[in-house]
Amino acid sequence: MSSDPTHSELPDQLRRKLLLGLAAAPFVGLASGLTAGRAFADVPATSVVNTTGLAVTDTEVTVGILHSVTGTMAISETGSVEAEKLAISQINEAGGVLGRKIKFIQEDGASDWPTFAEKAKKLLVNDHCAAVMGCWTSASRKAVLPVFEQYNGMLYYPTFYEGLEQSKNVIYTGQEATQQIIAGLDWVNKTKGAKSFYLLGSDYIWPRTSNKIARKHIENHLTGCKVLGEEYFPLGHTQFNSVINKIKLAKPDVIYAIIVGGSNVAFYKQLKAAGIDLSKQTLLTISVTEDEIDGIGGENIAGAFACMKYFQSLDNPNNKGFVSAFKKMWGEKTVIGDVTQAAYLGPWLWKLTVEKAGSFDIDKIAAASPGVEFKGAPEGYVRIHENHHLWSKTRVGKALASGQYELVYETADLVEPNPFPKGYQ
Amino acid sequence: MDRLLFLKRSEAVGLLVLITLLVVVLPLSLDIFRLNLVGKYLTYSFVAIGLVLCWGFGGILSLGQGIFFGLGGYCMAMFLKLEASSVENTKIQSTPGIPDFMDWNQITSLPWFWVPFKSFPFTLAAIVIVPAVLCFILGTAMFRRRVGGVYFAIITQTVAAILTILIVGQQGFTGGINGITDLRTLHGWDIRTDHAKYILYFVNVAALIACLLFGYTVRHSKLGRILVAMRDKEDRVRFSGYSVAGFKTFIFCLAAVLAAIGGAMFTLQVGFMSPSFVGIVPSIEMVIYTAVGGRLSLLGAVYGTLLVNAAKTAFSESFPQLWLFGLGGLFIAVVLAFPNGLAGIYDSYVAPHIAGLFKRGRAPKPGSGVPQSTPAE
Amino acid sequence: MNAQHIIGQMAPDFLLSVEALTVSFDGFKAVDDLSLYVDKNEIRVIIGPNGAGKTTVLDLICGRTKATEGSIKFKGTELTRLSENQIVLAGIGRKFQTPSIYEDLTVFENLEISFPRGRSVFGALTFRRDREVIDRIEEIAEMIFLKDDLEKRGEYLSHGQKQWLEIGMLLIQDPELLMLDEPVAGMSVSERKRTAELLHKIIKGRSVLVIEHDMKFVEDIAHRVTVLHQGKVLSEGSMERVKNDPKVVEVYLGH
Amino acid sequence: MFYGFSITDLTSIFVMQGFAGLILFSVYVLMALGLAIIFGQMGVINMAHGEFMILGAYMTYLTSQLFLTFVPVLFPVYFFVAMIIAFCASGALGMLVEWAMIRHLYKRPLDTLLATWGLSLILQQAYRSVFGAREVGVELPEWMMGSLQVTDGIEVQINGLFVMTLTLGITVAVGYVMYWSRWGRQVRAVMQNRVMAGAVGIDTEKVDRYTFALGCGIAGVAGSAFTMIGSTGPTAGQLYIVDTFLIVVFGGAQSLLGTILSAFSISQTDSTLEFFLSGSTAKVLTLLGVVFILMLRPQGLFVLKIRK
Repeated sequence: MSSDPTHSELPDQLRRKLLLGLAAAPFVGLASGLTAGRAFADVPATSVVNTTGLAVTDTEVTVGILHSVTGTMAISETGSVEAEKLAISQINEAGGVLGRKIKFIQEDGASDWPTFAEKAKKLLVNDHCAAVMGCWTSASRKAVLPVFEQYNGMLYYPTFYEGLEQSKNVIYTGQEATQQIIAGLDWVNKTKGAKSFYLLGSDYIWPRTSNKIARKHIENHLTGCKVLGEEYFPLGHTQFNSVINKIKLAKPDVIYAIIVGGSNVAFYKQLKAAGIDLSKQTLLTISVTEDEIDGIGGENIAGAFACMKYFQSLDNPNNKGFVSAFKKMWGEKTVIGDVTQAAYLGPWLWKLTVEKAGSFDIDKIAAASPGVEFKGAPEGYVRIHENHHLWSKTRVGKALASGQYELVYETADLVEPNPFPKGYQ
Repeated sequence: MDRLLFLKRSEAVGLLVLITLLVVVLPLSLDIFRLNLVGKYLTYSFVAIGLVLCWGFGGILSLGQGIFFGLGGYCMAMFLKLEASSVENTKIQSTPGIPDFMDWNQITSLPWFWVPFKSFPFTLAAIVIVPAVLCFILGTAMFRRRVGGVYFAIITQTVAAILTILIVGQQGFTGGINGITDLRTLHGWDIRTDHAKYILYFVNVAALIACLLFGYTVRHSKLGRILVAMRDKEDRVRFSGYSVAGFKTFIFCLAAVLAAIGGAMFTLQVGFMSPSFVGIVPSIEMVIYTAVGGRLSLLGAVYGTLLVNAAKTAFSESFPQLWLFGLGGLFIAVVLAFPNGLAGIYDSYVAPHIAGLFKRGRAPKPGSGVPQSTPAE
Repeated sequence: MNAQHIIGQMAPDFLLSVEALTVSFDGFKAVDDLSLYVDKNEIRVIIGPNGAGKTTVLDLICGRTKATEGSIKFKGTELTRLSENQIVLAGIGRKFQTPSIYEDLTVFENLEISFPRGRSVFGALTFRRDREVIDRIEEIAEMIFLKDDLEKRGEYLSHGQKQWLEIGMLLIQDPELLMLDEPVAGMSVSERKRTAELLHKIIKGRSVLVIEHDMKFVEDIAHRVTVLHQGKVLSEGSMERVKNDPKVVEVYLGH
Repeated sequence: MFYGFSITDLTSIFVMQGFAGLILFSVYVLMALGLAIIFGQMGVINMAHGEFMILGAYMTYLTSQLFLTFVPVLFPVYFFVAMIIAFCASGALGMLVEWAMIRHLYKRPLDTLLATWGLSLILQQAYRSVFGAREVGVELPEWMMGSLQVTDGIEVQINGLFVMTLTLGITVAVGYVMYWSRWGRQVRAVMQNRVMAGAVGIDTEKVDRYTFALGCGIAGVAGSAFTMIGSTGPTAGQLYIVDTFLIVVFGGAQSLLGTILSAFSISQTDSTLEFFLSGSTAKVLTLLGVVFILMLRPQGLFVLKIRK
C-alpha cells in the first residue's frame, strides 16, 4: 500500500488550484490595482512560508471552520461560525495574512462527535487547512484532538471549558474553568457576603468538573463557607420544580448554576414562576451568555449574575467596533455572547501568530504562539500563555430584562490560565 | 447448478460483486481517508445485517440496536484505553496508570469491572457475551410474555435512553458524554497510522463477509424459514411445536452480537467510542439504513448503509442545511414507495434485464451494472 | 353427567379428560364447569350454536387460552400448566378455523416446518433436508392433493387447498389427538367431498376432536357428538340420540 | 435531610412538592393525550409527535410577536388566541400528513413509525430554516408569571395553575368527544372494524383524517402551553417523545383513563425520587421501573382483560 495517502489525488488538487487561480486572475488584477500593488512586493514566497504542504498559494491560504450547523448543538455554535466569518472577512479587508487572502472551507459537525473527527480529518488530510477554527462542546474537542495531534493541525477552540487539557495543536481562546470560576466565587463571597452555596449542573463533564473546582474553592479557600447541595440533570431536562423546592428548603446564599442548552429556559422560567426573585436571591451562573438569554427571555433571568470574560455591553472602543461590524454583517437582532467573542479571537490570533512566525508551518506557529498579544480584542486585551490558553480578565455581569449584562465587576489584572490547577483536582 | 455451497446462484454472484467492490475497487480508487470512512460505514452494516435477520425475517423491530453497538464498542474501547493509560503515559496524573477521565473524577483505583479488560481474550469474549446476556434477559422477559411489535420497539428504545443517561451520568467510570477517547495501540501496534488503517479495513471487510455468510447460513437453514413463518403466523408456529419465544430470543441475541462486533470494529477504526452511538437517534438511523437497503436482503443492508452514509457525507460537505430534508425525504419515500428498499428496486427493475442478458447467452462481467444494485435474496 | 364424572375418574385410560373446566373473561363465563372425555381412536364432534364456547374449548386444550379453573389431562399429563409448544410435543395437533398457513413459504416449506424434528433453536439451525424428510413430505402432499404444487407459495393456493395444507401440516406431526375447527367451512361442494374423503383417511389410528356446523358431514364422521350451549354441555351421545334430545331441539330452533 | 427544619417548613415543602408533582402530571397528560388518540385509538406510531408540539410552540411565539407589534394593548390575552392558532396549525399539518402519508400505512403500523421519523427530521430542519437554529424566547404576559402566596411558606405558581386548568379542560373535552359524542362512537367503530363501519355508512377516511388531526392539534396546544415552562427550539420535540410514548404504553394504549393514571404514577414517582435523589438518578430509576413493570405486564397497567 502507498505510504503517502495524498499521492493519488495530488494531480486532482493541482488541477483544481490551477482552475481556481485562473478564475481568480482577473479579480486579483483588479484588487491589486486598487491596493496599489504594495502588498505584492512584500509577499514572501510560498516556498518559504509553507514548507509542509499546507493549502497556501501565492494569493490564498485556506482555513477550516468546523462547527455544528445541524443537530442539537447548532443552537449554540451558530454564533461562533458567524464570528469566525466576520473575523476572516475583516482580516481579508485589511490585506490578509502574509499578503494572502484567507479562504475558508466550512464543514458541519452535525452535533455528532465522530462526524467532527471525520470532518477534522478531511480538513487536514484532504484540504490541508493551515488552521481550523472550530468545535464547541468538550466532547467534540476530545474527538478531534487525536486527529489534530496525529496530522499536526492547528485548532482554535472558542468555548470556556473544564480544563485538564493542553496540546501543542490547540489554542484555547475561551477560559478554562479556574479562570472563570474562582474570581466569581471570590467576588460573590466578598461583596454579597455569601457563605452557603447550592451547586447545580447539567450532567456532563464541564459542569461536573467546574462544580468540583467550585466546591474545592468554597470549602478550602473561602473561610466559613459551605456547599449545601449539588445536583445534576440529564441534558434536555425540563422539570426543575423538585429541585427548586429543595433549594427553598436549604435556603442557600447563592445558587450556583451550570445548566446548559434547552434546560436553561425551563430552569429560569420555573425559578421565576416559583417565586424565587433573583433580585433578592443571588444566583451565579457561568453558562448563560447573551445567546442563551435570547431563548430564556430577559425578564425571566433579570437579576442573575454571570461570570465570564466578555459581555456584549463592554464599554471599550474595540468592542464598539466589533459589535457594530457584527450587527452589520449578521443583522441588528443578533446578540453576541462570550463564546462568540472568543471565536472571533481565533482567526485574529492565528493571523498575528503567522506574522510573528513569518510562516504558516504548524510547528512554527505552535512555537510562536506563546506571547502573542491581540490588542484589538473586543474583550480588551489578550495574550497567549505558554500553555496555549489565554491570559484574560474575568468579569461579572448582572442580567438585565433587556437581555444584556451590566458589568458589575472585573478583575484588576489578567487572570493566568491554569488548566491543571493544583489543589483543585 | 442452482446452489453454491448453501448460497443460491444469484446470492453467490451478488456476494462476489460485493467482495470485489470492497476488496479491490474501493481500496484502489480511494485514498486512505476515504477508505477509512468506508470502513466506518461498514461497521454500521453489521448492525444492518442483524436487523435484516431480526426485523426483516423475524418481524422483531428493535429500536435499541445502538445499545449493543455501543456495548461492543465500549468493551473494545475499555481494553484499548487501559493499554493507552500505562503508568508511563499518564505520569502527570494524580493516580498514574488509570484512564485520564477517571483521574479527573477523583477515582483513585481502577474499578473492579474494568480490571478484566486488561486481557485481550476476555475483551473479545465480552464483546460477544455482554450484549448476548443483556439481550437474553430482555428477550426472554418480553417474548415469553408475548410483547411484540410496537411495544417491543418502544421498550428497547427506552432501554437505549436509560443506558445513555447512565453512561453520561457515571462519567467517572465511563468517560461520560465525551466517551472513551484517545485510543492508541493494540498490543503495542499503533492503530492510528495509515498502514494500520489499511489493515483494519481489510480485517473489517473479512469480518463483515464472515457475518454475511453466517447470515446466509441462518437464512437458508430451517431456522430462517421458521423466522419467516413466525412473522406471518406466530400461533401456527407455536402449534407446530416450536418455542416461539426461544426462537425470537435467539435471533434478537444474534442481531445484538452482530451489532456488538460492528461496534468493536468501529472503535478500532475510528479510535474512540462515545454514548452518542448508544442512544435513540443512532439506533433509529441504523434502522433507516436497513430499510433503505431492503429489510429482506442481507446484501441490501450493506449497500443501504454505504449509500445512506456516503450520501450523508457528500450532502453535508456541500449543503449541510439540506441534509436532513434529504434523509427524511429518502426515508419517507422508501417506506411509502419502496418498502423493500434498494433490493426491491433491483428485483423489480434491474434483475429482469440481467436475466434477459443471460438468456441471450451474453454472460455479464462480474461487477458490471450499477454498483449499488443488490442481487436478489 | 354425574355418573360420567365418576366414570371419568375411575377410568384413567381416556386419551383426553377435561374436568370441571371454567374460563371467564371479566366475569363472563365462556366455558362453565365443563367436563369432556375422549377415548382412544374416537371421533368426537362438538356442535352448538354460535357463542356456545366451542372454539374456546379447543383453545383451552391446546393452551392458547389459560383456564380459570379445572383440569385437562392428556394421557395422564396435566396440560393446563404446559405451554403451547409443550402441548404439541405431548401429541396434540390443532387446526384453526380460518386456514393458518405460511403464505410467504412454499407448500414444501410449510410441510417441512411441521416435520417433527429440529424443533429446538440449534436443531433448526443444523436441520438437514434428507431423504426421510423429502419422502415423508411427498407422501403427505400426495394425500392432501398438493403433490403437483410443492413449490407453489402458500399465498397462491385456493381456500380449499389452504385448508388441506393445514391438515397436511398436522398430519406430518403425527399427533395422537387431532383437533379440527370447522374443516369444511367455506369449501365448494367438490372440495368438501374430497375433504371428507381425506378426513376419513387420516382419522385412522388417532383420536379426533372436530367442531363442525355441517350436520350431514357430522353424521358422516362422528362416533359421538357433544352439544355445547352457553359454555356447558347440553347433551352428549350418538348423533341419533342428540338429534332427538328435546333440549337440543329447543336450543337450535329457539335460536 | 430534614433535620433542623420546623414543622411548618416541612409541611409547606411537602405541599409545594405535591404541587410540583401535579404540574408534572399535567404536563405529562398534555403531552400524552394527543398521542393516546393517535396511537391508542388509531394504532399509528407518530414519532413526529414532538415536532407537532413544537409547531404549536412556534405558533405561540409568532402570535406573541404579532400582538407585541400590532396590538400591544391586547398582549395580556394573546395566549388564548395563540392556543387556538396552535391547535389549528398543528391540526392542519396533521391532516395534510394523514392524507399524504399515514393513510397509505394503516396496515403497516411499524412502518408508520419509520415514516414519521423521516417526517420529524424534515420538520426539524424546516423549523431551523424558518426560525433559526437558536431557541426563541416566548414572552409571557405579566399576569401569567409569578406565584400566589397562599400561606407564609406555600406559594402556588400561576403558570402551574394555568397548565393544570388547561389540562383538565382538554381532558374533559377529549373525553367527551371520544366517549360520548356521536363522532367518538364513529371513531371507535372504525378502529374496531373498518369494513363494518364503512358498510354502515361511516366515512372511514374522514374519521381517520379528523382523528389524526385532532391528536396533532392537541399536541399543538400542549406545545403552546410548554412555552411557559420549557424551551422552544428546532430539536426540543425530540426530548419529549420517549417519555410520551412510555406514558401511553404504560397506561395501556387503548384507554384514555389508563393514560391519565399512568401519567399520574410516573409523574409522582419522578418528582418524589427527584426530591430525594439527583435528577439523573431519578430519571434512570423511573424509566427502569416502568420498563420492568411493562415486562411483567406488557399490556400496560390499566387494561381490562379482553377475550382474544
